[in-house]
Parts: sequence; C-alpha cells; structure tokens
Amino acid sequence: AEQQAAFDAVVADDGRVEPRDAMPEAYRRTLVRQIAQHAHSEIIGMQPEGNWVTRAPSLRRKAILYAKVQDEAGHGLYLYSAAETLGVDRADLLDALHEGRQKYSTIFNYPALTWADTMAIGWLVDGAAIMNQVPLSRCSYGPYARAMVRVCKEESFHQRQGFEGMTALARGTAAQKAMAQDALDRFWWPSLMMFGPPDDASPNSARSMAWGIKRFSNDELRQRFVDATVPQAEFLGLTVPDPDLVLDEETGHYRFGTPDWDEFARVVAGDGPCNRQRVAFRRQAHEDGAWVREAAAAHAARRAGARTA
Amino acid sequence: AEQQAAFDAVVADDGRVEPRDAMPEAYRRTLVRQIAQHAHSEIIGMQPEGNWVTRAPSLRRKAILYAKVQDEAGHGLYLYSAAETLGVDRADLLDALHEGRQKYSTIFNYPALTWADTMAIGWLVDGAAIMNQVPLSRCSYGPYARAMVRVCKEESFHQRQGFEGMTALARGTAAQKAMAQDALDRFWWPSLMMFGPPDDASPNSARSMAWGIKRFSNDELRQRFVDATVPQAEFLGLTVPDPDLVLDEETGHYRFGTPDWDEFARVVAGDGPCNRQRVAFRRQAHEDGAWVREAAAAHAARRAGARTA
Amino acid sequence: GPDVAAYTLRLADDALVLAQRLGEWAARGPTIEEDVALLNTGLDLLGQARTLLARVGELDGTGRTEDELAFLRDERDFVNAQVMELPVGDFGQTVARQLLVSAYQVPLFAALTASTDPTLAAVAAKAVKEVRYHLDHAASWVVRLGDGTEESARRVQAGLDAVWPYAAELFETDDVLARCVAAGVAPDPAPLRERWDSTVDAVLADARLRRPTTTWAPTGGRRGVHTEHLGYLLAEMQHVARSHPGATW
Amino acid sequence: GPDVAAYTLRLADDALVLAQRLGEWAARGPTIEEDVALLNTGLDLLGQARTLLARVGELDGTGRTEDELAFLRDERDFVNAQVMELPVGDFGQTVARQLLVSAYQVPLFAALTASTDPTLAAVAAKAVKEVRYHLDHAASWVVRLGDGTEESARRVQAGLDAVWPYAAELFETDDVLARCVAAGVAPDPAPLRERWDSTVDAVLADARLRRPTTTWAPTGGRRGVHTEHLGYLLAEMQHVARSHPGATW
Repeated sequence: AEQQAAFDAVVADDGRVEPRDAMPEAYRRTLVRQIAQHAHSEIIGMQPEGNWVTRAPSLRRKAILYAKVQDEAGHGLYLYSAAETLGVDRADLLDALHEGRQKYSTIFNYPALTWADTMAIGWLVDGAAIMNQVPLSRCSYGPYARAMVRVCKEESFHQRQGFEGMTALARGTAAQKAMAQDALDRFWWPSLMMFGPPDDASPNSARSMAWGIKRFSNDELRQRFVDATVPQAEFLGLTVPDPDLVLDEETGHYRFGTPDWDEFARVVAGDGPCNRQRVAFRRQAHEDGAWVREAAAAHAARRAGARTA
Repeated sequence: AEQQAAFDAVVADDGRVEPRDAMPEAYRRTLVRQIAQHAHSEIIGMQPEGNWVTRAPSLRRKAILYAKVQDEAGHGLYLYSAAETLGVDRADLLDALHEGRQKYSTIFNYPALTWADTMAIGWLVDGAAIMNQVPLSRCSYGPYARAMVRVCKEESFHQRQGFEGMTALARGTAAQKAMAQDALDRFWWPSLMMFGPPDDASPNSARSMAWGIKRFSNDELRQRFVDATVPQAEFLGLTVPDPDLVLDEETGHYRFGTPDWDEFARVVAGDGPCNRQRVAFRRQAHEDGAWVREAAAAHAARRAGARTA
Repeated sequence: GPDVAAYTLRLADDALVLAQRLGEWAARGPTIEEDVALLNTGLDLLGQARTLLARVGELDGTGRTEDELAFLRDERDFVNAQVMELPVGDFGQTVARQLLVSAYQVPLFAALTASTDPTLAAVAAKAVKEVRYHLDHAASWVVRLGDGTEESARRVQAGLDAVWPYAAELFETDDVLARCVAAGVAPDPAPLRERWDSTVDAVLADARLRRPTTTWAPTGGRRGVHTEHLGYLLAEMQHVARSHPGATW
Repeated sequence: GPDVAAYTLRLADDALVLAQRLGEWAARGPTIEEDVALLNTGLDLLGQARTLLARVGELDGTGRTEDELAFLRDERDFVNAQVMELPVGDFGQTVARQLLVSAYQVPLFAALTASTDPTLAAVAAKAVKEVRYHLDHAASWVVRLGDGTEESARRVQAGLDAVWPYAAELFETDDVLARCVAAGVAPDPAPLRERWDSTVDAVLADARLRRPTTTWAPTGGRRGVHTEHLGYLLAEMQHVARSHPGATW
C-alpha cells in the first residue's frame, strides 16, 4: 500500500517511474505489452520499406531509405531494451511476435506496391507515429519516455523525407503524380486507423491515461493528424480519399468520415493483406539466423572459458 | 571371335549395330561415354538459356526460347534412353555428371550475359552442334543414330531462330548491334573449340572413325563450320574476331587463326568461368528434387501393391 | 467494348504471370520429364497470353501490341489474380497452385468456347485441351506427393495451405464481370466454383490431403492491387525490354 | 583523363554493387544488431559509390549524373569485380565475402589517401575509417562462426570456399591500372595483395578455418564480363528508374 501510494504520487506529479521503483503489476504488464508492440512494429515495419531498398529509383533516395530502415532496426533495439528494464527478455518477446501472441501496428499489414507507397509510408505512417509518440516522450515510465525522445527525433526526420519524396512525385511526370495519388488513396484510411479504435470502443484507454502512459485519446490524436496532414495533401495537389472531409470554419478542425472499423478488426485479427507474409518473413529470418546466434553464444562461452582457465 | 567378325562386318558395311547385337566392350564404353556426354550437354545447356526465359524482351522470343529449352530437356531424354540401351542407368549417368566423372560440352561453361548471347548460342552453338551431329545420324550404333535424326531436325530449327534473332539485333538500334557484336566476340572462339582438339592432338578419333561412330575429323568439321558461318556473320554486318581470317580463293575455304587451346584445356579441366556454377546448379536441382522422386517411387510401389493385393 | 477488353486483360494477365513463374523452373525440375512438363505448361499459358493481349490492344482502342502490354505496363496496371504471382516455392507448392488454377481454368475455358466474343471463344477452344492436360498433370503429382512419403505429404500440404486462400479471388465478381456475364461474353463464376470444388475435393481425397479451412480470402488483383511479389517478377520480366525503348527483337 | 575516369568507375561499381547486395539483407539479419550492421556497411559503400560516380561523370566528359551511371548503364558497362556481384548466400557467405573485400579495401583506401587525384584522396580519407570498421566487423563474425559450432564452422568455410576464387581479381593489373599507378593516382596492387594475405591469414587462423587452395581465378569484371548473377541484380536495381525515363525522384 505504501508502494502504491509512492507510485501514485509520482504519476500524479507527472514524475518518472524508474525500473527499480515499485509499480503495480498491471502497470508493468500494460507497459510490457505496449513497448513490445511498439518494438515489434519497428522490426516488422522494416519489411515493406526494406522491400524497396534494392529498387529505389535514385541513389539519393536509396541512401535515405537505407538509413531509414537502419534507423528502424535501431529503434527496435532501444525499445526492446526499454522493455527489458521491466524484467522481460527480448528473445521471449520475439517468440511472442513469431507465435502471434503479441501484435504490431496494423499499418504494416498493407503492401508497399510502388515507390510512391514507400514515400507515403514516410509521410503518413511516420507522421501518424509521431502524433502517437511525441506524447509518449512524456510518459510516466522513464526508460520508455527517453527511448521515445530519440525515436521521435529520427521519425520526424523520416516524415519530412517522406513528404519531400511525395513532393517530388506530385511535381513529377503524370505517371509519378498518379502513383502518388494512388498511394495516398490506399494508405490514407489505414493511417487513420493507426490511432486505434474510437474512444468509445477503447476500454483500456482511461486506465492508461490515469497511469500517465497515454496523454491524449485516440480520437484526439486522430483529429490532430487529420488537421496536420490535409493541408499537406493540398500542398501536394493530391486528393484525400474522403468525400466527407470538410474544414469546420468555426472550430478550425477538419470533419472527416468514419474509417472502416470492420476492416480494422479483420486486420487486427490477422486477416489483413500481409499479416501472414510479415510474420512468416520474420520467422524465416529468425530461423535462418538461429545457427548464427548459436555460434556466437558457443564462441563467447568458449572464449570466456579460456579467459577464466 | 565370331562375334567380333560379325560386328566388323556390320561396321564395314555401314550397317547399324543394335542393342542386342554383340559389340566390343571398348566400343560400348566409348559410346556410353560419348552419348552420356551428349545428354549431359543438353541438360547443362538448358542453364545459360533458361537463365533468359524470364527476361526475354518480347513475348514471341520468350515463347521461342521457352520451346527451345523444353526441346533440350527432350533431347536429354532421348539421349539418356539411347545410352540406357547399352546397359547403363540414367541415374548413374547423372551421378557421374554431378560428381564430375563425366563431362559436357565446354561451351556451356561460358556465361550468357546478354540477350544477344542467347541468340548467339542459337546461331553459333546450335550451328556447331549440327555440324557435329548430322554425321552422327549415320553412326554405326542404331539407337544413337536414330536419336540424332530427331535432335538434328530440332536443332537446325533452333539454329535458324538464333540467326533470325541475331539478324533482328544486327538490324536494330546501335545498342542492339553492339550487343550482337559483343556476343559474337565472346562466343566465336569457344564455338570453334566445340569440335574438340586439333586432329593431331585427338588420340581417340582414329578408333572412333574406324568404328563408324565418327565420320569426319575435328579439323574437318571445324573447317565446315567456319566456311558456313563466316558468310552469315558478313550478312549480319558483324566482324568475326579473328585477324587471321581470310578466304582462300583457290580452295574456297577460309583460313583462320588458332583457338587458344590452353584456354580449352583449362575449361575442360574444370576452370572455365561457369563450370562450378553449372554443376552446382544441376546438383542443387537434383538434391531439391530428391524428395519428389522418392515420393513418386513410394506412391508407385504402394499403388502396385494395392493392385496385386 | 471496354468491358470485354477489361475481362480479356484479366485472362491474359493470369496466363502471362503464371507462365513467367513457371519459366523460373527452367532446368530446375526434379526430373527431366518434369523440366519438359513444367515448361510445356508455361508455354501453353504464354501462348494464351499472347493471343489475348493482342486482342486487348484491338478492343481497348489503344492499338497497343502484346509486347507493349506485357513489358511497358506498371505493376498497378496488371489485373491478374494474385494466386498467379505467388512465388513458385518448392515443387509441392508449384503443383498445388497449378491444381487450383487448372481446376478453375478447365470449366472456365469449356464455358468460354460458347462466348459471344469470337476471340475468347477461339482461344478457349484451343486452351481447353491444354488446361485439361495441365489439370491431369498437376492432379497426378498432388496425389503422388500427398500419398507418397511422409515428407512429400507434409510439403505438398504446406504448399496447398500457402496458396489456397488466394483461390477465392478467381471466383469473385464485380461490375465488369457482371456485365460480361450478362452479355454472354464470360461465364457466371458461381457454377465454376462448384465444378472447382468437386474437382479439387476429389483430388485432395485421393491424395489424402486436408482441405484448408481458412476463411481468409485476399483480393485486389483485378483492381491492380497485388502482393509485394509481383513487383519483383515484373522487374525481371521487363528489364531488358525497358532498357531498350523502341527496339525490335 | 580517361584512365582516372576508368579507374574511378571501377571503385564506384565495386561499392555500388556490393551495397546493392547488402541491401538484400534488410530485415533478414540473424539479430537486430546485425540488421543495423549490415545496413550500415551497405550505406557506407553506397555513399562511396555516389561520390565516385558523380566524379566519373565529370572526368569522362559525358556529364552523366550518378543516377544515369547507376540506372541507365547496361550490364556490360559495369566494371565492378565479380566478387561484389556474387549472391549474398547465407550469413556465413556474406561475412566471408565482406572479410575478403574489406581486407582489400583497407590498404587500398589507406594508400589512396595519397592519390594525386584529389577526389580519390578525399573519398579515401573518409572511406578508410568506414572500411576499417567493416573489416573488424566481418573478421569478428568469421572468427565467431569459424570457432563457434560445428554447423557454423561448416557453413562459413563453405561460404569462404565459394567466394575465395573471386578475390584474385581484386589484385589484377592491366594497362589502365598500370598508367594510374605510374601517375600516382592508384596504388600498386602487389603490396596490397601482401597486406591482404596477412590480414586474411590472421583472421582465418583465429577462426580455425582452412585457407582455400584453389588456383582457379575467374576474371573479367574490369572489362565488363561478369557472372550471370549481375544481370538479375541490375534488373531489380534499375527497373523503376528505367520505367520512368526522365523522371526526377
């Protein structure tokens, strides 16, 4: 009870809970699940873009994409480390990913079919991720908050590069412009779904907000994203694929249509276009790498033995 | 002795030795080696061209190449069957190929790097093969002679298609013409080497000629090939890469330079550009297919058992 | 009209993309007989694709040649069903996919022989014999592998499981197809699906294989939305042609 | 002059083609740390390639951009050493190749810092630190795998055996190189080869691996004669760029 009171005080004070601090088990479990899901999203998110590293149409874009995918691997590393401060093991988290016991962001279950998709991912998906994550850099769990600071900085760089790449397409040939519009058409709604279900269908949100893990509701963040992104689409001369989209002059916010929450539910449940492919690819990489990890462990053990002998 | 006399009489008469006829063991062994090498050449020869089936630049050419590679598999089948009439087993011959105990034509150890190479292979390599093989359709061993009739008919079709494809390139854009010349530059000398070493360095030729397996010497066939092919190159507006090439007005034959027989020896010995790749690819395909062959055998045995039960 | 062109393009792209996949088997078959058979299947499909593509260029008013349609369209312009573009996988997956595709093409082409479009009817008259052979061949292998060794049963079941969800797309309908059905250009997919079910079920029973129960039914190919595999296939297929604009081969 | 352009293009193509191969590892590494490391190596090489290609376009008088050189040249125009284009194979083969290449690049770039060509000297000054890291990283893995488990020793030895023959080409000389050496543009390959031998031998000894004894030394890359693998690599790399002539990205 004393520990609970200390925890409550830190959270109420907007302070930081650190790994050695006492914390409620439910808080710890929620954080593990959320940080792991976040880490998995970075790792799985490498696939749709990694898919284009070898096909990027200019060397400058290739280098930027290369670096972005590398950053995502790096983010995965920070985030798994942050999760490990909560007493779990990266290998176990990866097993949970491979066995479907833990999730990753639904957005990565949509295919990156064209170069424009890759740019749209930078613009929209990283844009949405930043909306979600900037508040997390003030979250109540210290290691997660600190990881978020670095992740957000890099992702905001990625988002700008994605937008810049979309700009090149939108200002390009007719085929490039069509490719850009097509990417927006396919990635717009899935991007809105990245903020999660509507507030009235998000039962755990209130508790996460009380714990200082979540700072804004799903619908608040979604509104921010729309407000920030629609003018960017207009700047690009692209059409947001939502006939209900309209600027409410009074509030200054955009009103917009309802995402297809049935589709969202299907993708969360595993039936998106690429769920099976993403997990199978990840498992294959993990299995293909097993002999390497075993060798590294055997070698380290042998050298350690030699040093102590 | 009586058997030997009967065999000698058939050969002297230009008759056909059939599988049930008595034949000298050395004759049988020579035929097995030669027919197996010929079959292996068909099978290995599928690789440099099969390599271009998925990349052919027009659908018509793709269909022609597809059919050609299919014909080569068919030729392999006839030839392994012809070898099997001599009391050997296809599986053993393939093992000998995979283990490097039997050879295939050196020409397939050169890479097909461009579309023009594929056309040059049709024109030059099938052209040289026909020169070698037409006399074999009159060879003393019946099954081999009959297989050759069909093989030669199809190869002469392939040769015409290759020449036609080279013509399209030679009449095409500057890049296509350069590609055609480059292919001729790289495939000319290896094609001349397909007829084997010079007569004075070909110790087994005399015996094969006495046995009615070989009808013309290596140098005779090489001369025929040069005489037939140089005018074709001229028709294409391409330059044969031999500064010593000259038409001898008296004899009507072309005089030409000496192939690099050291290179030939290296390629025969296994050190050509693609020897390792060709055999490794073939072995991999064979190993990858082992479970399929085992399943077919197991299934056939089970169904046979069910029928007799 | 445009509907017939759109429908013909679907058939053409189905054949072209699967022919391209089968071409990857060149010189890699488990036996030389299978080298012949796989290439033969691919060559038949390529022949179908060529006639159909040439017809599309006439029907849609663009005058595009078979080569312009094959080599100069971008990924989002291809309208093959996704099942055609899936990687070849091992021999088990290859014959499993071929079973599912050929078991669809046999009743499809049989019905198309009565199409009100003369080109489709003519292509179908020739193709129906070809795809019957493909079906027999694929079915015989699925049975041999399913009822072969433990390893082969495991592999062909895995191949079947991997490609199965994509078969549903073959029987989807949309406005273009509905209008083609109404005009007697194309057959109604519902009875095709029944024929397909009974053909496939009989083969799976003979092969002692399990019919997958997944309800996941990925789709999009007819609208040009594909798997990430198609882009690589097109890169390989189109590279030489794209590298020499305007060239004749 | 043309010799410096030709020599610079060799270095550029070496870096570009190997960077392309390393990019195939994206999201496929045995650990996330290795995802980072493999991409890092590839990114360094890509950076070297870009500076060098841009310089080639100036030196050879064609004014071609880095992208024109990367995306619009045909296979026979690429002058990378063949070792760069070999398939990635498994992780063992990837680190074995990287060891052989980086052990060559470390003394090469160290020497090139003194090149009379200012661009080469500047690229080398930056690259020498990068390739030292690549060498350390590859060597540490070759040792861990060679002196790891039975399986890892077998695999890395097989990978080493597969790539080893292609290393000889890195130390070949020809007229272009001889003139560049004479002009102080490029270092003499003979002492590089000695450095390479001692570096590699030390790593192999530490890894308990066998130094391959083959005398087969395939060659041709510097004349644009490659293995059959390069064509597929270029098809994938160039397809989008070739599909949109004149586009800016």
